[in-house]
Amino acid sequence: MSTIKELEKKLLVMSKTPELFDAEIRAIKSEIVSLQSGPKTRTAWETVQLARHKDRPTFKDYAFGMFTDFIELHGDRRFSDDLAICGGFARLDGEPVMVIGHDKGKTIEEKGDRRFGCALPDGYRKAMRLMRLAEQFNVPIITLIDTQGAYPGLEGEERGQAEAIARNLVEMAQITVPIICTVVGEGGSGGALGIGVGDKVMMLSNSVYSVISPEGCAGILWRDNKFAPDAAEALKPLAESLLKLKVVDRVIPEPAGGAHADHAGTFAALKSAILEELRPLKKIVPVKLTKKRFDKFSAMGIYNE
Amino acid sequence: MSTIKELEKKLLVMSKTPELFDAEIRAIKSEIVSLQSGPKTRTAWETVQLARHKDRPTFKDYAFGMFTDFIELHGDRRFSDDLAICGGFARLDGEPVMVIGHDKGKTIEEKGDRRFGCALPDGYRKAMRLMRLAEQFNVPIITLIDTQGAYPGLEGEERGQAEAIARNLVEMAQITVPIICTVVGEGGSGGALGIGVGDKVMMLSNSVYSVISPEGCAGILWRDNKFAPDAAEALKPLAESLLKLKVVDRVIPEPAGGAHADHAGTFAALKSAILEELRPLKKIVPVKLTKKRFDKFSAMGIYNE
Amino acid sequence: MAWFSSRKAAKETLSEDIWMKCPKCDKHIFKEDWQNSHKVCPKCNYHGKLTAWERIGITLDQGTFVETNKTISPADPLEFHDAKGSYKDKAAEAMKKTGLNESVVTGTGTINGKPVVLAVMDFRFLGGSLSSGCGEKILRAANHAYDKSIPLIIYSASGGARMHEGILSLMQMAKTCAGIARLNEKNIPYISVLTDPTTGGVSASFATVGDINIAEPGALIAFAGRRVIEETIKQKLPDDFQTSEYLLEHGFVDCIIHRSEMKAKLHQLLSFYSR
Amino acid sequence: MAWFSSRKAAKETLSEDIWMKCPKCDKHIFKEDWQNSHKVCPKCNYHGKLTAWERIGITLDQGTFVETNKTISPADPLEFHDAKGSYKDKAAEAMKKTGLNESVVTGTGTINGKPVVLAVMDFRFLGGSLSSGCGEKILRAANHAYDKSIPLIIYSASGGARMHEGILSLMQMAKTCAGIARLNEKNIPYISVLTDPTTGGVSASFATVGDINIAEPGALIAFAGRRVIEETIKQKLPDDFQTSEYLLEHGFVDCIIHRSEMKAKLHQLLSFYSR
Ligand SMILES: [Zn+2]
Ligand SMILES: [Zn+2]
Repeated sequence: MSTIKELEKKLLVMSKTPELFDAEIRAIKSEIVSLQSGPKTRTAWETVQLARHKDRPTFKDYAFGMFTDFIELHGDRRFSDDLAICGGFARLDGEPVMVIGHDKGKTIEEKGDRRFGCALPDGYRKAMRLMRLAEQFNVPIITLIDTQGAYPGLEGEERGQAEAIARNLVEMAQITVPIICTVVGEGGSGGALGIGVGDKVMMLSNSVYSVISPEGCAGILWRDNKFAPDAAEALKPLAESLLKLKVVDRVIPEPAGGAHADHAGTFAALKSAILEELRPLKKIVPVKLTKKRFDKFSAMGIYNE
Repeated sequence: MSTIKELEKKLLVMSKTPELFDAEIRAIKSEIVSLQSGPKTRTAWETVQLARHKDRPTFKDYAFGMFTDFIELHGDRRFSDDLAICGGFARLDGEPVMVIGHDKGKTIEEKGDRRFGCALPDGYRKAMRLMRLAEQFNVPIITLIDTQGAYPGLEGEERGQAEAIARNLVEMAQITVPIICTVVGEGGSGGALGIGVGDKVMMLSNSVYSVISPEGCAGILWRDNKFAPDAAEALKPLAESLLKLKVVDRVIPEPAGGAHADHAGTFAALKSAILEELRPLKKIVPVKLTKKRFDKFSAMGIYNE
Repeated sequence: MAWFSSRKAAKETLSEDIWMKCPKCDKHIFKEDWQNSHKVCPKCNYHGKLTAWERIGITLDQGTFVETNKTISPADPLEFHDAKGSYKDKAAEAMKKTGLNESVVTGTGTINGKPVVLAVMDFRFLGGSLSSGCGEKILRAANHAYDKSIPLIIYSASGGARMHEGILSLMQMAKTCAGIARLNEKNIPYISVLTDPTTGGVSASFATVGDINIAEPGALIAFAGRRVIEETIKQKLPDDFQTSEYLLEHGFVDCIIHRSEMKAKLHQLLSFYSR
Repeated sequence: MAWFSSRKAAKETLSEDIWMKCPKCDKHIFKEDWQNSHKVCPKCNYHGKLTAWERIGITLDQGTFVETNKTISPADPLEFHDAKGSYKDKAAEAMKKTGLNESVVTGTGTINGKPVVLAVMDFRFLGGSLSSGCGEKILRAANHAYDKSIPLIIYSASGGARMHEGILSLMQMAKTCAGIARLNEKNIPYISVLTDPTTGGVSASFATVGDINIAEPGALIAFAGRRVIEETIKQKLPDDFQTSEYLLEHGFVDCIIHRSEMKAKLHQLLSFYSR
């Protein structure tokens, strides 16, 4: 929990050899910006509400608004085509990529078909199939995370929800093309992480990312869902916290008023952040890329020893 | 369709450098034996009946009678555990292997559970999982083929029977440990081939291997199932024919009276054949092994040009 | 309804040179429309069967196709005869009728400038069945793609294995898939386009293991026949059973693409391959 | 029924030093039987929970276990407080109660002479929850297996991620799986043994991606809780839902092995690894 002064000192040192500290410099700058914005007037619980705002861009908004040439690819080649996770080839400022994300849907009917972006095992397996396809085509992978969590149902347990997510965690560690993950709304638990293992992990400034929903946590630890605001505070699911805990590399400020109020501005901010992160990643040879990804996730966690 | 004399000439040439023609010499010897046995008194249709004989050894008979230390492994890690295909680690004369085969079952209840050895996509996917496990453990794969065909049902189509078999054909071509496949009873169409792509493909002398069942063929080309004996004759599904067509590398003579009359004798014959074929295969480096397997299947087929 | 009746009567008196019936919905359509849309019914969107040459014509850039291995033709390894005659005669008749030597035409060409190796099956040739010759041509196409690192596109249209060649036809499934496997290892894209019908041994080999599987709308794509299944399970099957749409829902095709957009989409997909 | 009543009465008067009730079937069983069978009920085959040290005792050859990273213990990165107090206090209490520093014990040893790296979770320590410390220890165990090319065995027993460590506990799922991924690349066997209960974030990470997944009989293995699911789908769930037997049927565990045979089977499986 550094002060702005401390951060500025670090920045000064790093700025002498910016080619070595490219990512760190950007991360520190984000952190300073977030510290400068002064004491938050918004509570954790309010941000959770914002992250769930019905007018925030959903996957298809990004696919067609931020990318061009999006060509959707369907199916897990095993059982079904789970629409709660959507993906396909696309271009970002001309760069070919594979974009994959949770799709909450826009109309009532879409929301139903997509279980509000809560995926079944088939969705995670489809995502992995597309990632392997990206690897074969040698294009980077961009994931957009926006889910309350994996769908808790009979079908999901039957077809191995746990195994499907775990398999993705293993395989994402092995993928030999760059992976950039961004939490654009709700980052809910294993259902979010199932497409969240990247070389860079980013968050939009009003998004949240948490091991359990505040409601779920309150139900267990407070024995009553109505303590969700307390749980939200305790879980520290906001972007700045995750940046400090080094779980997230970069926070992308949303336009004034929030992403829901300005889709175009959000696309512009996210797009330029992705492109900026992508450039150095594309230069790294595959074996070094996976090694760095391994090191990145190896370093996560705080414990005494 | 060579004469015995021609084959003997070939044998003479090859015998000068047996280390180069190890497999060919054995194949020619089998062919001579089969030609020497003179005009067959058994029709194709009679052999089909024999291949289906209810007392022939089934998978579990082999697993516990021919192998030792059999440890069954279950499941496709996707949807189910299809008992129509069974597999696990085992030892053959002390050699560690992965043995996989169609299991028709022995009791009425088992036969029902196993759809008489007609597998669902889950069965083929389980087989592939076990083959990849064998690759990881660096042990050879032994498959025992005995099925009328893949199960033709709603479930199978729903979960991609076609894709599951096709995927196995692709992946078996890539497996880096030796694969020896033996048709021990019925080799029925794609359902048989789905675990039938090996470095060596063998048949027990009373087994059959065919692109379609005689009944199915008669129904289509004779417009009546009762012409099955004619179709059986036309399809040439007997071991000697497959040896001549170079689809099969070796025919293993069953004990007098047939496999159904002498399980122990059958196990002994098959075991020594597998061990004999395995020895040279184990010396080949992986990249050469898959290249040879590719060349072997590339050479199959007869056409004009 | 006087207007309707008279219009209908008028149609019936019109020449067969102008009108035809859609093979699927049975409605009257202009022959010209049918041809202009490359055999897609303007009323029901039925995608009619195309010959290999028609398909090549609407897929590749004009004048770029170079045929390969055109002399490969059926042998008769089993000396196969059935109730209605010999395989030799059937094959000769198919060759005469179609002007093709086998059930697949292979070669190279470009799609909006992008080089591809192309194999197109023709259902007219013994039901597009997979024979030794067909398997050999597809393997050689895959090998060509492998050797030159050019993407492979296969259009399937087949009733399955050619049983007149017995076990050798079954082995073509393993043989073609061995070719596809090598492409995987070298990361060379293989796009499979499934057209009506793609069934049996072809669906259970190269047709369903594309890196990308594309289907035309409404195509029959199946492993086992509907009748066989109904006999086995003694139960009615869903209406859309074994159609492109059914396979999309069950996760086995990446997308369904209308014939009029196929070339553009193939080009778009190929443009993502950057090795 | 006089005999029965008197017998029952006799039991009730017997000392608690000799008799106990099975936690599952509630029947009276001899404490000695329970202990001799390593907490398996002789009446209903219920496999009771074992401590990490009990598990190590019945798995490894006597005297071969060398513990690693035993000093790793929980920090409190979020300064987490809930209605019932602070995480700091809870962790301290768990350490005191169990004598462990974290929810997993790791180390090396041999199984009938075969060297293994072993990680055993202990449900008593905050429900076997996956924390930063637990994740770190499991990763280090995997790294040890990787560096020395020794097979890894992990016994899972966990209610899921330790939410008191917030997002960091979630990240342990990715972290441990990254360690498993490297073993795959080097073909080093990883055997996962799922014991009662293995749920949530542990089932959705290292526990279900063993090269071989073994379960003890009757263990609860689940991603989502039964209650959550019943609330979502408003429908009764099957009786064996989320048990070892259910997972076997659905293809997610290789085999279910009785505690008394576990060591022998582990040895048998390891003996097939020949690199
Ligand atoms: Zn029509
Ligand atoms: Zn009990």
